[in-house]
Amino acid sequence: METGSSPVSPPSVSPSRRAWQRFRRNRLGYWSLVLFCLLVVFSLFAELLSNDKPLVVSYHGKLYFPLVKDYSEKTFDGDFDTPADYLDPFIQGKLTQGGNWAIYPPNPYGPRTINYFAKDPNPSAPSRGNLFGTDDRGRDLLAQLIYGFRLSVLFGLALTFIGVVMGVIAGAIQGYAGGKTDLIGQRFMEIWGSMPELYLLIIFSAIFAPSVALLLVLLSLFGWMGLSDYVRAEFLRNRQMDYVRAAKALGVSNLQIMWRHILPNSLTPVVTFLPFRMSAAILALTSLDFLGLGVPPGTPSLGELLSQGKANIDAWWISLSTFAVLVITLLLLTFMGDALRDALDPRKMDQ
Amino acid sequence: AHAYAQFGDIKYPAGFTHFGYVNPAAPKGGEIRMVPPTRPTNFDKFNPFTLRGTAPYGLGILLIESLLTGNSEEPTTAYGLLADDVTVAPDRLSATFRLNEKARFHNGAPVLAADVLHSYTQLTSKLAAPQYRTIYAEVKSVTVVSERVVRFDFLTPNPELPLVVGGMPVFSRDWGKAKPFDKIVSEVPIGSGPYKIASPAMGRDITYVRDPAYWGNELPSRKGQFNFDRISFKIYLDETSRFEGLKAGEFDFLREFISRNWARQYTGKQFTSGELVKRAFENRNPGDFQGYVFNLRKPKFQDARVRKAIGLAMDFEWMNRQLFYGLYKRVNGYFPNSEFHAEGLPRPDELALLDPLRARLKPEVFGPVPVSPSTTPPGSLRGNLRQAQALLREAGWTYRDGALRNAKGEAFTMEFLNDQPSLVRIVGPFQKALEKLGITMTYRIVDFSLGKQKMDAFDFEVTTLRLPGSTAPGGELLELFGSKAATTPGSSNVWGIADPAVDALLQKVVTAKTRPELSAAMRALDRVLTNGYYSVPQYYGDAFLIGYRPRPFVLPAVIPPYYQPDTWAMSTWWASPSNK
Amino acid sequence: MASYILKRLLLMIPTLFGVLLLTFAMVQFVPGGPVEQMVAQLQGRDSGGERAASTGAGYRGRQGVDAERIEEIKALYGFDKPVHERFFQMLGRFARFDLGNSFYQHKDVWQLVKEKLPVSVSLGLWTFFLSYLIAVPLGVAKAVRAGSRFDFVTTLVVLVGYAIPGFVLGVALLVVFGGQLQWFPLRGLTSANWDTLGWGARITDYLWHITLPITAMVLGSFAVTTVLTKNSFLEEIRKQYVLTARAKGLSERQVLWKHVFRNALIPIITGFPAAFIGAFFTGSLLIETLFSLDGLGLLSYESVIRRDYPVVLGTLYLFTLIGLVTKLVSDLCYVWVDPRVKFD
Amino acid sequence: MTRPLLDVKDLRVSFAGKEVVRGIDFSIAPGEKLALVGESGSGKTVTALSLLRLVQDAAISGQALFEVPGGPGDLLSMPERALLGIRGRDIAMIFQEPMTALNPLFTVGDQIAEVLQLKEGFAQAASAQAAIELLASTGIPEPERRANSFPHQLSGGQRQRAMIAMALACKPKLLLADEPTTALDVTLRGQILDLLGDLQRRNGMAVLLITHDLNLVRRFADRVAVMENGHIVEQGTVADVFARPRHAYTRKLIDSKPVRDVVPAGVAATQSPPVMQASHLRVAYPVAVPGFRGWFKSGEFVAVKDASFSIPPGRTLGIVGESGSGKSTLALASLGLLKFSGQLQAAGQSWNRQAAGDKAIRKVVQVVFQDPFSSLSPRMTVEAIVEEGLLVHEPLLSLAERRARVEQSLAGVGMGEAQFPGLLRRYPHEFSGGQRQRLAIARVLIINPGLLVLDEPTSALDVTIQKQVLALLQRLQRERGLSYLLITHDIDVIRAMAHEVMVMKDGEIVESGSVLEVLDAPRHPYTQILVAQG
Ligand SMILES: Nc1ncnc2c1ncn2[C@@H]1O[C@H](COP(=O)(O)OP(=O)(O)OP(=O)(O)O)[C@@H](O)[C@H]1O
Ligand SMILES: Nc1ncnc2c1ncn2[C@@H]1O[C@H](COP(=O)(O)OP(=O)(O)OP(=O)(O)O)[C@@H](O)[C@H]1O
Ligand SMILES: [Mg+2]
Ligand SMILES: [Mg+2]
Repeated sequence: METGSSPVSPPSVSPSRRAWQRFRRNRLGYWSLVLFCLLVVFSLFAELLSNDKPLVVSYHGKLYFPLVKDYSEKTFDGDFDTPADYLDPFIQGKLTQGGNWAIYPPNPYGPRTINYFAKDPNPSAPSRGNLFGTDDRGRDLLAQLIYGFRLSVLFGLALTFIGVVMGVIAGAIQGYAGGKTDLIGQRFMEIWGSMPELYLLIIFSAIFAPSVALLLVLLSLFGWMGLSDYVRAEFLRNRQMDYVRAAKALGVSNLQIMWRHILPNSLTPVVTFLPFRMSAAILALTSLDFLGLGVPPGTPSLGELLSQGKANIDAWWISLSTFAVLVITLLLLTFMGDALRDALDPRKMDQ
Repeated sequence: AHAYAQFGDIKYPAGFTHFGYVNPAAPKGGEIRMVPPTRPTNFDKFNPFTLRGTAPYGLGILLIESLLTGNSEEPTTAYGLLADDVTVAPDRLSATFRLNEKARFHNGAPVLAADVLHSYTQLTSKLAAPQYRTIYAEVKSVTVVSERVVRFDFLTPNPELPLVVGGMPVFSRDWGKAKPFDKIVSEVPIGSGPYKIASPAMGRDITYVRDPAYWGNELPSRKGQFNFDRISFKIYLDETSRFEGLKAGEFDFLREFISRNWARQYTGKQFTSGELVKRAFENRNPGDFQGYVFNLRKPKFQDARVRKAIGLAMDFEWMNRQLFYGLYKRVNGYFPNSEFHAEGLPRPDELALLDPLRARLKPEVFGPVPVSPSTTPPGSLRGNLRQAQALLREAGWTYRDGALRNAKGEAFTMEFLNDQPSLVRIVGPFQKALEKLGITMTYRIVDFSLGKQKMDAFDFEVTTLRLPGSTAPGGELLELFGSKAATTPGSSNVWGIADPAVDALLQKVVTAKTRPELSAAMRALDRVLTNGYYSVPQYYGDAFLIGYRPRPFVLPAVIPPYYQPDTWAMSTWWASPSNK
Repeated sequence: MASYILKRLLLMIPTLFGVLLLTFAMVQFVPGGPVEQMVAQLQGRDSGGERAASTGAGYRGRQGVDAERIEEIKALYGFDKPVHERFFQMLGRFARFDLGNSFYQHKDVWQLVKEKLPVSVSLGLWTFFLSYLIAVPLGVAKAVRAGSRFDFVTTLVVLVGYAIPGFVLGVALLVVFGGQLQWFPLRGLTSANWDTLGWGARITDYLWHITLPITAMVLGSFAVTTVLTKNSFLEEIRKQYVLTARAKGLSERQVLWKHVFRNALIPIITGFPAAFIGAFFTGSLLIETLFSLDGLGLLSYESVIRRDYPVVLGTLYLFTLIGLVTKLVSDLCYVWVDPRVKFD
Repeated sequence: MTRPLLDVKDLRVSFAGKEVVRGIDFSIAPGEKLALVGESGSGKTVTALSLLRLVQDAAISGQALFEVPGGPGDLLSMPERALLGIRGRDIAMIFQEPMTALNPLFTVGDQIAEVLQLKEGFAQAASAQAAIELLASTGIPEPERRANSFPHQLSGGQRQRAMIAMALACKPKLLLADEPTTALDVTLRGQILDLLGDLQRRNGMAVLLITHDLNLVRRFADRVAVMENGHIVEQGTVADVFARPRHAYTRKLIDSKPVRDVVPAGVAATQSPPVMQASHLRVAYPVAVPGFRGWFKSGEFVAVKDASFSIPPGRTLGIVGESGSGKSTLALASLGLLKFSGQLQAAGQSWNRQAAGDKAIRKVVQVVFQDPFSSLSPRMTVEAIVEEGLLVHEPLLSLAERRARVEQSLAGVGMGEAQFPGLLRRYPHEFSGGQRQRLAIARVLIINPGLLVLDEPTSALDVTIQKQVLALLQRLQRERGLSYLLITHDIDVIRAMAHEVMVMKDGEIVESGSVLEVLDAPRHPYTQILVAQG
């Protein structure tokens, strides 16, 4: 079984490669990642899938691409200079007259499109026209889900990323330094954490018009604290380990010790909380809506659909489909988290 | 006299036995369980007259009485209750009330002039809620003439004042003994009304029990009313659970405010089996005005053509069909569903008021009053928008570079300010139609307090306003439309209407001596306001949507014209003895 | 140790001061104070809504509120005094543990908190116990069987529970079990006739009332603890000392619950006192509203929204104080659980 | 002949398809003492662990018949439940690395008492008392206090003895002792062997002794099996094997003895300033005072009292001493990793806050810890661990240069890609005890320090590797003038390496001087015993 002459220098990417291999070995996690990425990519191209503007229009022999460029209604012999509404029966009539044609995306509704010409009052149940039904203001639910998923997930990713980075940094510094730093840092967090968030939001909403970016900033101000407590605890414990001493004796700088030695061994809470932070961020996006502090009204988001679901409990299609999207997102994230944990654990044998 | 009417029109003559819309022979007994129509919270005091704290619902109706009482047929007439005689001085500067000898407080003491004076002094003291001082601002003094006679002197000869003081709550001097008024908290008011409180513990739900020894059982203005032995109010903090409570049989009577719920939720087993009844009760209550209101202080809204064009973009018919299940009516004018609503060409009595102002008025005012645009075929939103586009062009706004712009190149945007997220679904289609005109409308939801602050400073562009309809409009209109209020921060004249013609008509309204006079002035006012296009009128509901449990109850045969459904139910319904 | 505790206790004073100062200062910038609230209430102005329906008004009263009245209201709330004076007055009161009186209710803050406790304690403690009692063993079982079908299915279940927002679940429960089937009551903590019941009946009545709200709350609370437990166990389970414990002949269960448990759950164990104390003061605005429970969630939300500053600041002071003490306790627990940890 | 207590047939263990134990057979009779010796990494530990089915992530095959009431049962295939009964009671194990093998959150007393409660049904108090007695029998001073200590508060040797006490608690029929005495000095080693011998005689306990200390094998074992690369290459009675070793590896093993090949203690050294100088060094650990008083003050345990020494460049100072006498403490303090009082200068600077973070001093003074496993970051690969020093001290190296240095350094301690395919990408837990120790040495040698503090650097190495490592150290000293502070229990190593020697006992330096002075004419009674037994 001698492996005598193996290459002297194995490729240098190997540790991360090995981690990636361990990640891939967790089938569930791997496929979750693939699926999640697919979903995100799809939602990034949501305009092609679900939009009230046709992809291509041929009108009187000329080709138009409404998705890329706004054409005035007058282009199609309408009345107004403003961009045409391609779902308006009036315009649709023009577009189907004679040799004219238009190719619509698979789901011909955009995020804000009100199905103005629907037959049933809103919210209306799934039907041929609206596969998932409409919400209580007459927007197509499928379009809402697609765009809501996009906004919520991107927002969630951003918020989670900021929260994790800040939480880890704060927790790591306090836990590693201990002593005075910890004592003062903790007191600071106590003061910071007891700040009435709601008032802060109200003050901000008085000064600025609400926007997703503003909300991101505001929620980031507080979102890191829970995690940082856990990270701090891990660091407090791990900084006493012999390998930290060994690294210190080697002359490794404190930053490097925290980054290379302690952090990889303190990631359990981070990995655990990742998916939950994501979904919490998704919900937070609209938990403030009822105060007028959430996203600008009309922005499609999963949280908003949930609150619609509550208000329209008989319109089961709203809560059910939103809920399904949430569960799937959460499941994918959790399985990815599992795989990530496996990947980070070298003791997990690579079979 | 046995009654007083602001405009002298008294329906029931002296010696009448009962009001026409009650059943004088209604049997007493049974129970009705309701939910308070006000904001549902705990109550933490029994004194409804102070600023701080929350008193339980129903005290004012069931426990405490006033000198006179109105009825559900005549909005500006009041009949004797605690007083059996009311005399207004010919100069209208005072009103004298003689108290009924039988009137007794719950502690058995007779109701005396001193109690009336006491009530007045307490209510207008600094310890009571400040609104009472506003209400009684025109009362100069109250004098005890004799043991049972009390006189109110007024500062102005306002014919409304006897009604105002006649409606003043009267409570016993013994209530709370000598405590400062705002320290009377947990003592149940000693009133003279038909009900007492079942158990005087603070909390959430409250139950009133009928006082069998009530002094006024045979009083004409009370006959056949307040028939239930027990009336209770239950508090649900959430609307869903409240509705489920109705279905689960926890209470008997629920008024629905939201059309969608009415259409979608009031269905199912209980409603088909007749265990519950869903009924829209008609009434003649004046409709509420509700509309988008422009801030005229902003230059872009100063052109009436622009305002009219924006109004053309609202598709009420669509909203009513798609969102309201056809339950609402379009608001036309400012006083819908009432005698104050102007229609067609001005009538002579209106013309008489308008003519002197002709110089200051647009000629259209003398034509037919504009009706809100409609999209019912042959009308269409597209057609309306075409008109709007033309109007805007006339006013100098054209579509360029992706927006509607004026000569200076400024884009037309408007921000809709509101504190209710629920309006999003209503604003949506409006927004969309405006977009077609090139106008960007943004929706800014703010916290209630922030919204209030902005409104007080008139720092907004467009908002929604609701003016509850009134059967007896008066001074409050000055605050709404008067030019003085337009510049007073915090006033109700949020739109900033400052028009001398309006001011002149308002003056006619507040000084009207007879009801026809009032009505003419109001219609003329409506005409002028409507022609000003100060707002985009929305919608109102003209029926009370009620879900109730029919089994134990009998409804009186006649439904009065003006009423509030819950008060009407608890005062005139009765429990059928055979069917308990 | 004592000196550390003493240090921490002394540090609570500046911390509390900081907390109060920050909030108090912020309150000064919040638009719309209680005066505006009250004035709005007096004006009865309404910004409209979908609730279109006629509501005929009384004779009068919709007229403006004049400046004099506003001054009176200001004086009533003490807003006629300068800011710093109000702040130091407040600190003085807090030093004596006088938490102040509500602006809107005829109660002092102590009384308000006391009144809301039964609801909060009911919701909090039951949720706390149920979620820990189920989540921790489940997490351990999942760790032992990591990657198995059991692991997968339980993850699914737990996450579904987590993903249903409590209020949506609450509404569903309310409609199905409260309205339709009428198995459970719709509101409150106890029946109206609770006082007249015997002890056994009281307990049944209480449990009957809290079943729905607690179900709505607890279902979402498993996920985090379960996954945290599982992951921490997986982290520890491969360490050397676990081998030693096995070599000693301990059964798998003993190995897990005695040796691994303590190591793995240091975050959970140390967080326990704080979570436990926290359970007494749990507020859940949406659940409380839905089931018409009168708890701290509603109180704090309402006080913030209605700008009931004495309640806001009073409860803040009280809860911060409690929070600081439990934080200290949990830090001490940490040292106690893990002797290697030093804070200095 | 009686039936063997344990009969192992064709035992094979493989990790991820790589076989590390390749079909071995041996048997142990009741009361017999079998020594398993062999090269570091030859599979001894894995063999022992697999008997109790405690190897993680490994595939085990073969048979291990163990005599239980009712006939022999196969340890490798019996149900888990049955095995539970055997573990701890019938077969006990002493783990090679006592630091990581003890649960850090329980006091050692509790951990010992636990077995007693579990297997013997002792009550709480009784088991606690018994635990203290067991600790005492292993020669731990102040056993009551130690029983209440957590593992991290004990010295290496004390932990090892705690492990032993735990294993012996239930008087097992078979003891698997994996390097049970590596951290113990000669006197204690004798005491432990006596203890084992005593149990063997009285209870008929059989012992599988894994060690690389041939002296120990000679003195203690009946039979010996020699392992190399996963095979048992030779088996027989001790006398036989030692007298007539047949296999080449066995011969090499027996012949290996550390050779002294160092610069003689000449005059040149004293001229240049010492690389480390300590005077009146005192190190104390805070310990909890029991009871209520503990709230207000914490007690002190003085581990090093008034130590003074100096190390000139290119010289080796050896420290020998009783287990728990403060050697490791002294080492940590001299690296500025513990608080101390007194004077201590390293590379011309005294340790203080600033110096602790000073890379320049760190480059000069380096350390190899006594417990290599816990001193290696579990989530770093060998490459990351070994190259870390370079990243810190020579950040300008290119990737390839760094890789070359890493490989060179590992080769120096006898670890190369040839024996360990994918060596650089492995993690610490994938090595044997001796291999880890070599990793720890390679990691510090790579930065070319001036002074190396070595805390039992060869305790887990078999003689052949030990020889290689010592030769490397000697060569470095000759060529680069390295100084060593060498802590060891092995007098042979001291003889081979040290110029000066210090003897420690109970935190005090009881004797010091040149190697020849101290070892050939010991004055202190403790030193005399040490030298006599060594
Ligand atoms: N978890 C593991 N994964 C992969 N290889 C391993 C693992 N554990 C041990 N090995 C390899 O198995 C071989 C045998 O290891 P073992 O621990 O039995 O050696 P040993 O004889 O006890 O050596 P030492 O005397 O150094 O302790 C070694 O080469 C080691 O690298
Ligand atoms: N963290 C600590 N807290 C309290 N006492 C400690 C601590 N660490 C070590 N000790 C004690 O200090 C003494 C010296 O320990 P040290 O580790 O220096 O011994 P040593 O000489 O290296 O022994 P060995 O040869 O067994 O490794 C021992 O008695 C030990 O119990
Ligand atoms: Mg080994
Ligand atoms: Mg040591």
